[in-house]
Amino acid sequence: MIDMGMEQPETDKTETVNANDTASPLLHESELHSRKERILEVHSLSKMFGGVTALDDITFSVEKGIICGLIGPNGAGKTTLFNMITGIYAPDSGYILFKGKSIRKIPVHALVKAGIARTFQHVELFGSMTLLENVLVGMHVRTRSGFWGAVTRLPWVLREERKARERAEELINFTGLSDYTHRSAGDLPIGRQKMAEIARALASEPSLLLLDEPAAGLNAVETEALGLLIEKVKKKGITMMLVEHDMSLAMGISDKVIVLDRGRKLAEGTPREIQNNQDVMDAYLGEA
Amino acid sequence: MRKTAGKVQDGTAVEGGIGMLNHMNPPHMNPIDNRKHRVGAGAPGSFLLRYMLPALLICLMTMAAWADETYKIGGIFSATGPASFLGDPEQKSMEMMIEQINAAGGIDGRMLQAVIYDSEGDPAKAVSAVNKLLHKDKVIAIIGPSTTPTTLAIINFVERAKVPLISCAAGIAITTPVKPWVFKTAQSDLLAVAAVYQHMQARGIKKISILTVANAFGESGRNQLLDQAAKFNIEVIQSESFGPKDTDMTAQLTKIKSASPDAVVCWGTNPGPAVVARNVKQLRMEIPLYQSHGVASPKFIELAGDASEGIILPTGKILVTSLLQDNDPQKSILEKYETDYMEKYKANVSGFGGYAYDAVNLLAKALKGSGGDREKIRSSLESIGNHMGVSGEFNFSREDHNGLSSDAFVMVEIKNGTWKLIK
Amino acid sequence: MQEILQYIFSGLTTGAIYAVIALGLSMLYSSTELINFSHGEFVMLGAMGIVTLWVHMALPLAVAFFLTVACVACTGLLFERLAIRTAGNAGHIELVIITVGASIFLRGVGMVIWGKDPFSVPPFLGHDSIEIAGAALLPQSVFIVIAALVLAGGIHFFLKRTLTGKAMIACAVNKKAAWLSGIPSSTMAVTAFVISTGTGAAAGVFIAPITMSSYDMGTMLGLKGFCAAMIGGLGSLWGAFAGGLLLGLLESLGAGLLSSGFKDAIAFVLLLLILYIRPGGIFAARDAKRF
Amino acid sequence: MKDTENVTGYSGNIVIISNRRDIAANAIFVTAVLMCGIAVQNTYYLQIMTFIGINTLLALGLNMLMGYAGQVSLGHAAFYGIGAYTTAVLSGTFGVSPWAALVCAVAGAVLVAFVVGLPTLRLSGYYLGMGTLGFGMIVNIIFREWSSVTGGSSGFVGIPMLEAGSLSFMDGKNYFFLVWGVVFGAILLCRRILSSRMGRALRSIHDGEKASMAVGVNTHFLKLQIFMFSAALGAVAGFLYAHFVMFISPESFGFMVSVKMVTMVVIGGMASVWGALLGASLLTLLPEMLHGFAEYEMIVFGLILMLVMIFMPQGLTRGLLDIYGHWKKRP
Repeated sequence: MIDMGMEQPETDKTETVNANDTASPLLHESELHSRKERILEVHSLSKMFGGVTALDDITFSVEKGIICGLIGPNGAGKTTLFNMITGIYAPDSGYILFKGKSIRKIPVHALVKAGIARTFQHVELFGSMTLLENVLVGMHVRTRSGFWGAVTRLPWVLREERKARERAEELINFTGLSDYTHRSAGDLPIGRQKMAEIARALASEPSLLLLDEPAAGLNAVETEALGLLIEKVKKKGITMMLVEHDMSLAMGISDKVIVLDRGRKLAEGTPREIQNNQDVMDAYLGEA
Repeated sequence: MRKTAGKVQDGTAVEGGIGMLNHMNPPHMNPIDNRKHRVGAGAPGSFLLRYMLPALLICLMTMAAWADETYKIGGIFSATGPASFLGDPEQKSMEMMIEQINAAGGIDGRMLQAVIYDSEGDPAKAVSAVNKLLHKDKVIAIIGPSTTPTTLAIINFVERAKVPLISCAAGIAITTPVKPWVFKTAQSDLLAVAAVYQHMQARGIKKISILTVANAFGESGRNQLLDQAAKFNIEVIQSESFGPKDTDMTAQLTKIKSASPDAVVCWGTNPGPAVVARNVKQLRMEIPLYQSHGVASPKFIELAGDASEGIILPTGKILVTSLLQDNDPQKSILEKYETDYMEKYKANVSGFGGYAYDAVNLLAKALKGSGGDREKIRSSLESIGNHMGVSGEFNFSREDHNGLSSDAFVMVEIKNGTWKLIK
Repeated sequence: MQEILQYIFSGLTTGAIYAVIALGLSMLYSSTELINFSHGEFVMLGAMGIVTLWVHMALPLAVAFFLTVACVACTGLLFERLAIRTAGNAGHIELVIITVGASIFLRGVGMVIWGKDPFSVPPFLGHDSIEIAGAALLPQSVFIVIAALVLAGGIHFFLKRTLTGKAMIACAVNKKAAWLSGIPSSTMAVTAFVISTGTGAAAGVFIAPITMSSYDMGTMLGLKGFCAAMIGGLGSLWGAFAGGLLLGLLESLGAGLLSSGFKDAIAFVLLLLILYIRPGGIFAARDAKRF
Repeated sequence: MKDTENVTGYSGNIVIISNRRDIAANAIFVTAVLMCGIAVQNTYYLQIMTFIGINTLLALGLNMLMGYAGQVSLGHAAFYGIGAYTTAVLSGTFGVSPWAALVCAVAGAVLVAFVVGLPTLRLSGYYLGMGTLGFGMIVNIIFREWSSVTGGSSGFVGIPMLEAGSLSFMDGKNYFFLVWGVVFGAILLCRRILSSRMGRALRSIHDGEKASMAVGVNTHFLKLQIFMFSAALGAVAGFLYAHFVMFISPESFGFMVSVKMVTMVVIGGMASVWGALLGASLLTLLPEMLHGFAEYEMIVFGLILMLVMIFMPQGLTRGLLDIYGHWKKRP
């Protein structure tokens, strides 16, 4: 399987190519010195469901501070890949390193604590809770009061709670949802729900944020707002991976793009490279 | 003439039955309670009020039906539930006796009034019933409950309230040690087991296996069987049990069969023992099968059918009244009870109803001249002697609040679908 | 050795009954995702029906059998129409509580109609047991096991070979898709109820001769059937069947070889272990996530 | 809707007590209990209310597990029984002070909940129901068969009355206050948990377990914790029951009691602390109010249960609020 990986020499190439300053004006010194530092490395990852190969020998890495787009036709294995990076599925073979450490056998919640957060393709907010509470739950791994804390309400618990709320409100402001703070999350319009999910994910103070089709179901105005938000998040130094079907969004904000097709990695490179890649065009046109 | 009034039936529902839902509790609505609900609902209780008020009124009306001149006597029976075979005839017997006593002019010119609740064989329900009797109905004495656990559950409450209780349950723990206010009319399992063992001894049976139902009745029987075995030179080589709702006991009986005892004793109440009888026949076990007085009713023969042939069991004399010799001192009482009961309810009498029959009679005796004073009732109950009842001859004393001796039981065998007295 | 055989015989007899009860539950679950906690009461109605029609009214056995099953199935139909359907979009646990209420209701009705006393039903096929290698076997037991197999086979055939059956499975797999392809899911639900309660009634008829029937016999049987269905894996027909037999065998062998007082506990411990090892039951068909 | 904020609760930025509505509810509750305690002289009514209190405790615990963590338990009566039997054996047989026995009872129930919950809570849906049901059955069989310690089917006699210094709880009124004091404490406790970090995580499991896991909640551990908490409440209820009746037997803690507990929670309204109180009251009072129906009681009871669920599937709390809302809207 490692041999198979060698068939795709672009991997190494793109890393260097990527160093070219892309259209994004946001890459500055802070990114420059950490550019080489890989926050996520995926090696020869494979996964089968029943007899179907969902992912086949995927290898790539994501550098700290960038936005990495993940595109591909339906059924390409993008969400499966997300599920494996977040620890929901274990790989059949291959491995994933997060900040240089293997994530194998680490439970989902511990990975969140380590710094991987995600949003869902179909919104999975806690519908009966308010937006504020949703964000507070997102902060779960960064707070620590438990049963006894709840029961005794010692000063430190109250302090923690107060801080958490302040921080949650900040995040809600940051995502531009302050009008909805005390509304129950299930009542939010769909566009806002997508943003709310990002706010909740940010609450866990991730260093890697996985966004699964954040623009799905959004209108053009909302999509634009979303793009701005993602850039704002990037400014905070958070690395992001983005599954997206909206090509203008994906290409517009990604620093690097990985193309998956039927479980295999088709290409990897800057958005411009990808747009000119023959394999990718074939895959998309072929699909269409 | 005043008629008996106020027969109130409490919750229905059953054992395993999802009667559960009534399980641990009680009561009528009361106004203050109602208010608490409104808080609970978080909304003004217009709905509650609308529906609860009628209930409240009904409740008040029942309370108003209280008259000063009557003696109020409480009854708690397992009229429904797994022990309804006990509670049902007991309740009927009590109602019948109270009616008779009132028809004969009451006691010291005062009528009796029965207030009867159903315990469903559930200790928690019995507790709520006894509190209702003690504090709401303010009875001067209580008859029942039907089973040992329900009786044990309420003993503390009657002792505290100082109200005489005449239990219809068999458990020894009820009157041993003696509690001042607690009496019972049912023959103890102790006596039934002794009767069985005497019979076995006469037949030369040495090794037995026992098969008991997994409830209070079976457990008490098992303890007695194990405790008394040595005294009669009998060895219990196996002790098995079955669930009250089990459908098949062949597994236990196969195990017993392979140990080849001289006899099997099954201790339970319908329908389990009838299944055991059938399974014994099915497995072709050629050894005597003894059953307990828990199945001493014609229903057992009906259920077990052919398989009941040759089964031996202890029973109060009521089952074999017609077979008794004319000079038997109990015979006339038994006949009267039998005919009265048959006439009123068109059903066969059982020994169980007799417990309540005796209890009412004993209480009536003690009530005479007491003027309703509970302590007087208690002490005169304690001094009753040579009282001939359905279950035997009662001789209460300070040390004995059951007052029966082993001649309360006779052994019978089932022959040709009917009872045969074993001399 | 002959004891073991005897334990197996009695285990299989009881197990076959549990299997038929589990079958009804599992069948209903697979098309409506509902566990009917009043299923045991339908078993009771079946047993009581045969008592009335065959023992008391002396109808021919076959007539009594079909009449009983038909009447109980009608009750099931009414139950679905009046209670489950009316509840509409209630959640699963609410529906379960409705079935709990129904079980109390039906038990109450049973008590009013048939009284508190138990009844006995003579065996369908002779009283005398056959002896096989020293172990006694009642013809009734053979009858029960065969009848259970036939019933399971029949339902299997119905689901897999007939159009209605296939439609039912389609409904179970995806209600919306089935609706889009023109399958009336409400008709399917009511069919499932009718078959399920009818099966329950049949179980009641089979069991009546080997034990005593009373208005409160159903709860325990329903519970055992529920366990059996879970062991086999909810929604799996043969799983439920195997689960029933397994439960019967465990109880019988547990009572015979270990302790009769703890026989239920032994059975339950083993069942729990099975659940821990295979969380979806032995024949896990589809996951039973919803409650 | 201006009301939304209040209805969904927990919204203000003050942590201590969530909002005014809660304080008001608590105040009304306390006043009502006090007034009942002072005004009601009849031991019978006091006793009924005491039973309601005990059942409320049971429902509260199970409601935390079912309503908020979304985990159904069909064997919860086991913890009720463990609490009752532990205190009975320790104080009745070994003469330990009941208060020390209470600590042991709660610790015992929590320990059992931990051991049982560890594997069982990995199951879900009906399988979880089945797993807990099996556990409940096994515990009940142990109560019945371990007769040298528990007194077997005949029950356990000789549980002492509670005393605190010179204060005896023999008096029905004292016991009433004790039980309702505990209930109030439990309500406050549940409220505190629900408005805390733990409670939010708990409610998030109910809304979506997958998402809850994905935002970093250790769902299994949290379910286990709340299982242990509800076991502890069950044990306290068992303790109060045992010392009140002073007699216990296995059938008071059987499968049907577990089902009754579930029914109380669902009828009252899941995920609502006041729902637990309402459900417990209804299921305690209803059989009592129905005794006039004699042998038809079971039928009526079953019918009421079905009708409530059919027409108020959200439970009485929600259902009554809705009715009130409709009624208020009418001119």
